[in-house]
Amino acid sequence: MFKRITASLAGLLVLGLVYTLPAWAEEAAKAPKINSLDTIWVLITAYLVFFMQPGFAMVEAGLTRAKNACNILAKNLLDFCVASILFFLVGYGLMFGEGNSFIGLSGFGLSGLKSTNLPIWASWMFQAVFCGTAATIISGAMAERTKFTSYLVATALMTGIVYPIIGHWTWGGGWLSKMGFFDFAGSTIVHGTGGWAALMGTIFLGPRIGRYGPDGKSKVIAGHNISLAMLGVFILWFGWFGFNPGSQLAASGTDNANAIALITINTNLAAAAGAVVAMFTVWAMFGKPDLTMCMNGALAGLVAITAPCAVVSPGAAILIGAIGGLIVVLGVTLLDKIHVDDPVGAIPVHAFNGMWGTISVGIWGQKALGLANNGLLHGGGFQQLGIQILGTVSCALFAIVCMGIVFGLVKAILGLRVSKEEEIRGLDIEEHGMEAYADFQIFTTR
Amino acid sequence: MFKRITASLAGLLVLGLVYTLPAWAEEAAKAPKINSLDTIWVLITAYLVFFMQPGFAMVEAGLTRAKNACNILAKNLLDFCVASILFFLVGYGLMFGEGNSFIGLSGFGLSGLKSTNLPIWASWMFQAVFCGTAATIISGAMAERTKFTSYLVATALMTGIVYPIIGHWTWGGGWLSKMGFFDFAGSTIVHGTGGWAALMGTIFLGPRIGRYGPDGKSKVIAGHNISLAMLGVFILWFGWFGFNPGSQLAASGTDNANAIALITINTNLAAAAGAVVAMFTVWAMFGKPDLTMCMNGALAGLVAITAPCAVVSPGAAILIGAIGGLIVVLGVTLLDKIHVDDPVGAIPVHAFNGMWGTISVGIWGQKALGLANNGLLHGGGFQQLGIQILGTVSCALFAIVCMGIVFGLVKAILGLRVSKEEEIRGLDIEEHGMEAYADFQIFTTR
Amino acid sequence: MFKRITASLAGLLVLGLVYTLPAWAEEAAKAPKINSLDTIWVLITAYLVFFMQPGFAMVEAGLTRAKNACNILAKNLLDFCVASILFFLVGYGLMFGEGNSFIGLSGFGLSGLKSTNLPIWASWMFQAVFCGTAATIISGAMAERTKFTSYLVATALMTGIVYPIIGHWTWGGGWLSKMGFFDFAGSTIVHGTGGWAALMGTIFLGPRIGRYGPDGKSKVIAGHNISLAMLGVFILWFGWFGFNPGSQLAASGTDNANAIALITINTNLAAAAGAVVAMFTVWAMFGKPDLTMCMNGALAGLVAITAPCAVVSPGAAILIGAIGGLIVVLGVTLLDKIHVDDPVGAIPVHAFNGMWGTISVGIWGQKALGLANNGLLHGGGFQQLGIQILGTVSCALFAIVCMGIVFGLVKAILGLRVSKEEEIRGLDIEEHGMEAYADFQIFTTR
Amino acid sequence: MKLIIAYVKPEKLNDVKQALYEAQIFNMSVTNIVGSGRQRGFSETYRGVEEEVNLLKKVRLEIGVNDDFVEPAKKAIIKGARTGQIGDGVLFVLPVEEALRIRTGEGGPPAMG
Amino acid sequence: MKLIIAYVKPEKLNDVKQALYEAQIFNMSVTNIVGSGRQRGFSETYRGVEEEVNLLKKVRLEIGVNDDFVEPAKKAIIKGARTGQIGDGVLFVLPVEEALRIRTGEGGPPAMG
Amino acid sequence: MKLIIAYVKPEKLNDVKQALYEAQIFNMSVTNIVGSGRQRGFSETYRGVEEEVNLLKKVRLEIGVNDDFVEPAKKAIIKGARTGQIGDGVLFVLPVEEALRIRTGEGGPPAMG
Ligand SMILES: Nc1ncnc2c1ncn2[C@@H]1O[C@H](COP(=O)(O)OP(=O)(O)O)[C@@H](O)[C@H]1O
Ligand SMILES: Nc1ncnc2c1ncn2[C@@H]1O[C@H](COP(=O)(O)OP(=O)(O)O)[C@@H](O)[C@H]1O
Ligand SMILES: Nc1ncnc2c1ncn2[C@@H]1O[C@H](COP(=O)(O)OP(=O)(O)O)[C@@H](O)[C@H]1O
Repeated sequence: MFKRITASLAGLLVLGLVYTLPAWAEEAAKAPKINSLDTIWVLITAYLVFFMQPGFAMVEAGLTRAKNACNILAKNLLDFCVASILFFLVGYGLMFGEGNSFIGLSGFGLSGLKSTNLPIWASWMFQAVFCGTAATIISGAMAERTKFTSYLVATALMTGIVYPIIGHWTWGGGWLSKMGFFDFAGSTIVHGTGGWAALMGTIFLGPRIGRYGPDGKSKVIAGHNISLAMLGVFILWFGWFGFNPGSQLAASGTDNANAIALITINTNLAAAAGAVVAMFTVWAMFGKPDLTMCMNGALAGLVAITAPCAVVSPGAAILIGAIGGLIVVLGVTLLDKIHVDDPVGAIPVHAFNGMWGTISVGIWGQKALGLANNGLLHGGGFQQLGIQILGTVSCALFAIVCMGIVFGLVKAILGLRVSKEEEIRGLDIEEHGMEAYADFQIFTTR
Repeated sequence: MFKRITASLAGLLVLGLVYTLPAWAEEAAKAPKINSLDTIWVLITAYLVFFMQPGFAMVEAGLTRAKNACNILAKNLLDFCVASILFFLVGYGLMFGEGNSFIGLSGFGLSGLKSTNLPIWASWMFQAVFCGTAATIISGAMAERTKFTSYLVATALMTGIVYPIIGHWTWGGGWLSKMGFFDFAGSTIVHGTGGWAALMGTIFLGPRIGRYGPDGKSKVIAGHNISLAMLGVFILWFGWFGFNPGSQLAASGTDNANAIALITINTNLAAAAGAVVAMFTVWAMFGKPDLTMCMNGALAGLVAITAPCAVVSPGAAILIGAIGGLIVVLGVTLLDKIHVDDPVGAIPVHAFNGMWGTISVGIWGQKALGLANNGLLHGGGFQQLGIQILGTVSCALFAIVCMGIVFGLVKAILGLRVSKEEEIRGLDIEEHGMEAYADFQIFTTR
Repeated sequence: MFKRITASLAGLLVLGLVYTLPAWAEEAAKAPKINSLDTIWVLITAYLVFFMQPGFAMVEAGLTRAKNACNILAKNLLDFCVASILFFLVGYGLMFGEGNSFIGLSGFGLSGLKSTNLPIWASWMFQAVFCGTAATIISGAMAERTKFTSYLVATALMTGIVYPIIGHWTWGGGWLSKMGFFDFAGSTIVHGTGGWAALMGTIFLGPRIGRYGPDGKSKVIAGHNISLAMLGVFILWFGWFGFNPGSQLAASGTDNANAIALITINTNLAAAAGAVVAMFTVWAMFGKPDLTMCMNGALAGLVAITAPCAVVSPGAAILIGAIGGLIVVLGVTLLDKIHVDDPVGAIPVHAFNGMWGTISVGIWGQKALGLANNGLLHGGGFQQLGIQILGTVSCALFAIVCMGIVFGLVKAILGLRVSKEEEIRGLDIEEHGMEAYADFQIFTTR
Repeated sequence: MKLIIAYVKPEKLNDVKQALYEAQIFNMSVTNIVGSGRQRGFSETYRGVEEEVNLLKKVRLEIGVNDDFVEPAKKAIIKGARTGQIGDGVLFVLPVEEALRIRTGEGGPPAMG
Repeated sequence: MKLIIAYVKPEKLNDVKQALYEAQIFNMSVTNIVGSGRQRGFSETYRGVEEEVNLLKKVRLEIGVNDDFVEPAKKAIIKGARTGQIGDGVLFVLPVEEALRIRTGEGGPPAMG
Repeated sequence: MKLIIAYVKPEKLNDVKQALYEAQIFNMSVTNIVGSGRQRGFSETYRGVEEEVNLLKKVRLEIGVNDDFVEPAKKAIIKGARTGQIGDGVLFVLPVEEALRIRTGEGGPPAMG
């Protein structure tokens, strides 16, 4: 297995070298209207988005069992590493290179790409961490039962091909952007893609052993470290201040300054509203304020506001986030009913709320803030709303179909799921030959 | 319970919408002298201050028992969420709106507020995370025995009303600012308010079961996760680089650049000195370098330097932090003697050192650095010192009285403390129906 | 013990005051060409570098045993605090003060130092966190058996004297800089110094009890919290975006913008490549993808790219990182063979890869990117390569000799290692009188 | 009055509990243990060092029963715990001289109602 | 020589220890266990799924005593552990054929001094 | 058939295991416990409050052996566990009325092969 991969990797590195020397050459030469202020803004926010990786890692590890902690952590580390390298060699070109309105076909290894108000390297970095985010979403929903190698192969295909294509449609000047589809920071493009991919993966995998009794009744499989999960959620929230405001891709001038400030406040209020509403919803439905649902609520609010954050008022942001908090709780319960076993709630958070957020642009979006048409509640009628629905649905379908094929192939060739024995003993020992908490006495009765 | 709250919440959301559409309208229109560099500086530092939330959460969870971890984490998440929304709807207006020298009375939902060198949204965000900090301080001191709903109600009142009023006196152009009271980043306004509120809460609650033996001898109730607590302290220190330097509210131009650099070095040196002195103090007093005291020492240094950081020399910063480290160790011991049970040391860190830091302005403050008068050691005599004492004492008294009323009412109406059985079994199971460490074998003999 | 230290500390504080008042005076007066954009860039990146402290703390704590967690955390906190204060009073002067080409001899307490494009305070802060990093590297390699006081004394000497001297040679305008030695962000100066010091410390200490059987066969002493360690690695990676791009010490203008963007992408790609290659290497050598080795691989890539990040292409960065990932795995295995017990892999990561990264400048470095001469593969022949080897070797030797003396003296005077009983029971109880995980049932059979 | 001690695979605990309930045995105490027996362990490699782990995680049940419940209890445990694979564990029956319910102070058989 | 095994509520451990000390019994071993008895458990809801937890955290004491210490030991345990509420637990007395102090090798009663 | 219960210092577990293996005894169960005995504890100070910790971490071994293995087992445990310092622990031998291997259902001596 790893032999083959190692081989291809070697090739890849050489390519890396070949590709980028010219690329650099061009760059250093001319880069006219580069704006330093914009550059540091985009770089710093890119760092914040990178920091979302440990956020996801802690949430996913914390909400699953101790016997699988190393495995989920390894997936979160390696998928980002693989994504970084592939997105450099291939992905960025497919997403932003010259091409048709479906896909980009140049700029592999960044060769031949021009700088804008940002050095090409800065643009790449910002996009790369977004790609990494999309990849990482999947691991949570597929946690505790997925083969390590199969997971890596699937994420490689997703980050190298599927995500860049979807991205090209809107951010790469593809057909959706031509239609006026608006997804500011990627409710659909990043979170939707990741979320729908997660759904397919979970379906192909089936639920964890013991998650549903013979009678079909769901059983609790509690997370092993809620403190870590809480930390992860806060880290994600923090990182989102890079994710959304950074997507303005500029900071200089009054308009940009106003924009990033508005985006910041909207992001924060939506997250807060999401958590609060999720808390009251779960409290009303199940009698107690389940902390993990509050966490999901905050994330739901963040995902929902990702698309509209630049074109809605703070009041609308509160509403969008609040509805997101409601959606996530209902979503978790729904998936549970239909026996889709998503240990961390990745699908309700990223897929459902990604869609909701994208649609909400068509409801509260404002022309005065730069949207093509006013949203429904601002008298713009159904036009923008229609475009938003069309856009988010087509992206979702594309992700579902492509990732269905990917997971289908991987399942057929490598197998997706570990053996019953491995799953019972835990993936850490079987797949990595180690334990996450060697000094602690752990219950392995679940 | 939650029914009523849900109802009011619904209302609140609608309001949110009403308020802010006009607010935005105005904004987008004119925003003359907005400075982009200042804006990204304030936004980025605001993000760092937000990140102090997980810092507090990890410190408070780590220094309390495993059986109450979910509860303290939930409090840290939700109080920030509630604070964000209330501070948007009400608090900011009370603090910075037009009004008298005691309270602001306009600008609710930010409507009608003008931008300065910063977009109004950016100013709000920076102030909002400060408000969240003040709120979160309380939870630590009241940990392991406070009812979840009662806690939320109390923080709502504090962040919605009490904190904004105190803030208005100095930062909102109120009577203290007119007197020349100087509290650069909020030793008194933020940390003092939080700390004194924590004191009142703790007194109204009484100590945890088993904290003091029948003979009155104190017993150890050790924190369950010192690694998390340590992480939290580092996160707080990191966040403080937003808290203090960000409070300059500008970065452009030589003077601002010099100021934020001086503030940064002072903040770092005070924290370092605080930790070192606390270590030697506890070492001398109790024979071993207790790590949790070193942590408190670093935080003490940070709180102490928060008021004077812009107007003292680095050497003075070292002294101020060092004395802070001494104060915190003595403070912890003192509170223990009088049976005020503060599991994490929030009161010595935030209340005592908030006061000390504010007073130290009158000792080492320098006119040349922008203070109204020189401090005592710089030949300015007792004038500034007197103002500082007056200011910090009045704020403390106001906080004590108001929060005394708040906690008194909450206690009378909802009850502040969980039942003996709940406290013994742990708040996680009783209040949230879950455990933080499901896979780990936990001692519940304490 | 602490009595003496307290005394000296008191003195130090007073000095602090004396020193810096004049220092400040000068400053506030004139600071002509200070650039605000550069200043906030350097300050923000300095904050990120500071944040590497918890990164190291979590990695080191996570990869060692629960019974020593408080101790390693305390070392990570206090060494930074001590380093901050000493680097302010003494270190910065030795490193950047006027002097000869071997050592600086003025500017103690920053008195008399001039501002550049940055306020002197900002320059100090950025250098101080680098110094702290060098200090913290040691604690990991010496973990689980080193006396707390002895460790503090050793780091004090290192950060106060040894590191500043090595730093002066290159960054302080000393003899290596005159020779054209290039170490952009400190593969040799920071990581090498820390790594070689760690090697000496580990040799003077000897391996942990039970690490090698009577037959000389190595035994597993697994880390107690892989989740924390993983978090730490992500934090370090995040902090490295301050470490490398920040070392440009400027951001304004097209060239600086291009540079920091290129540095960012190189840093990210090298880390990713390091992790991937380390994974495949350990997988091939030992049959399973050991997560702790992947972590070391990412760090290895980061350390390796630290010297060349500004003068190589992204393709080269991938190769440099990849080779780093290979080196670290082989390094860990080698040290294990020769019974140098480095619990966290600090020596392979920082010493070996620090050297590798510095040398790689002479291989892939490009004149067009600002290097004195082209590297080997760019037709520059062996000149730069030779200088790089000379530079990194001399720094290594100096560090080895000095720290050899330091550890020798400390061992002779204070003793370096705790007693057999303390080591078996754990340093937390013996040295700090506390446990890190009071509520958890811990195995102490190892 | 007897005390039955059984060591079973952790993942079989629920089945054993179920089987015991069906046999009208509701009182038991469960402990986390590690044990070695016929079943050989597995090998971990950590940072390049290989090690044979031969103490495996098991669960220990302790059930105090009146003499007439001994047989049903044994049957139930075997029913719940047996997989037929190595590592299923063993059970011991020990004599108990006296049993006492702390709350009531009542002793002897009824104690185990 | 007897071995007394007692299961008590975790929060009562200190009282039991105290009572035993007063009865001049200083040697004991304590284990964390989970147990089910008359006391019904509590229900957790996690992410919308409800579950009845019927194995409650208890503490298990093991005390090896000479025959003349059995009664005082029992009394002490009851004194320390009884709350009168369901869940107080039970105790068993088992016969011990031989006892040995590892350090000295001395056996029989004195072993438990 | 006997059940040997031994409490030893955690760090001696490996030596005891080794000694038992040499005595051809491969089956055992190990539990984490805390215990008090002759050995006095240590004092922790946490945030200025001092406390005497008198329950020390120990390891509990449970070994079911046929009568002819009792002596070798005792010897092995003492060999592995004795340091001569206070805290070495004690061992008890209890009678076992019946033993059963769950996988095979076979009982009596062979069960413990
Ligand atoms: N003689 C014994 N004394 C104490 N515990 C034992 C004994 N034999 C087995 N055990 C416990 O039972 C567990 C399973 O035993 P094992 O021999 O692996 O099962 P099997 O008999 O099905 O092969 C062991 O891990 C150990 O905990
Ligand atoms: N027959 C038994 N065998 C083993 N353990 C028992 C038995 N009966 C009770 N226990 C232990 O005692 C604990 C308390 O028992 P319970 O019946 O709830 O107390 P009470 O008798 O006061 O109602 C149980 O959780 C279990 O750990
Ligand atoms: N009578 C007893 N009953 C139960 N456990 C005991 C008894 N005596 C000793 N132990 C266990 O043995 C451990 C060591 O006992 P201790 O008296 O300290 O050793 P030593 O006899 O060598 O002084 C204790 O911590 C306790 O766990």
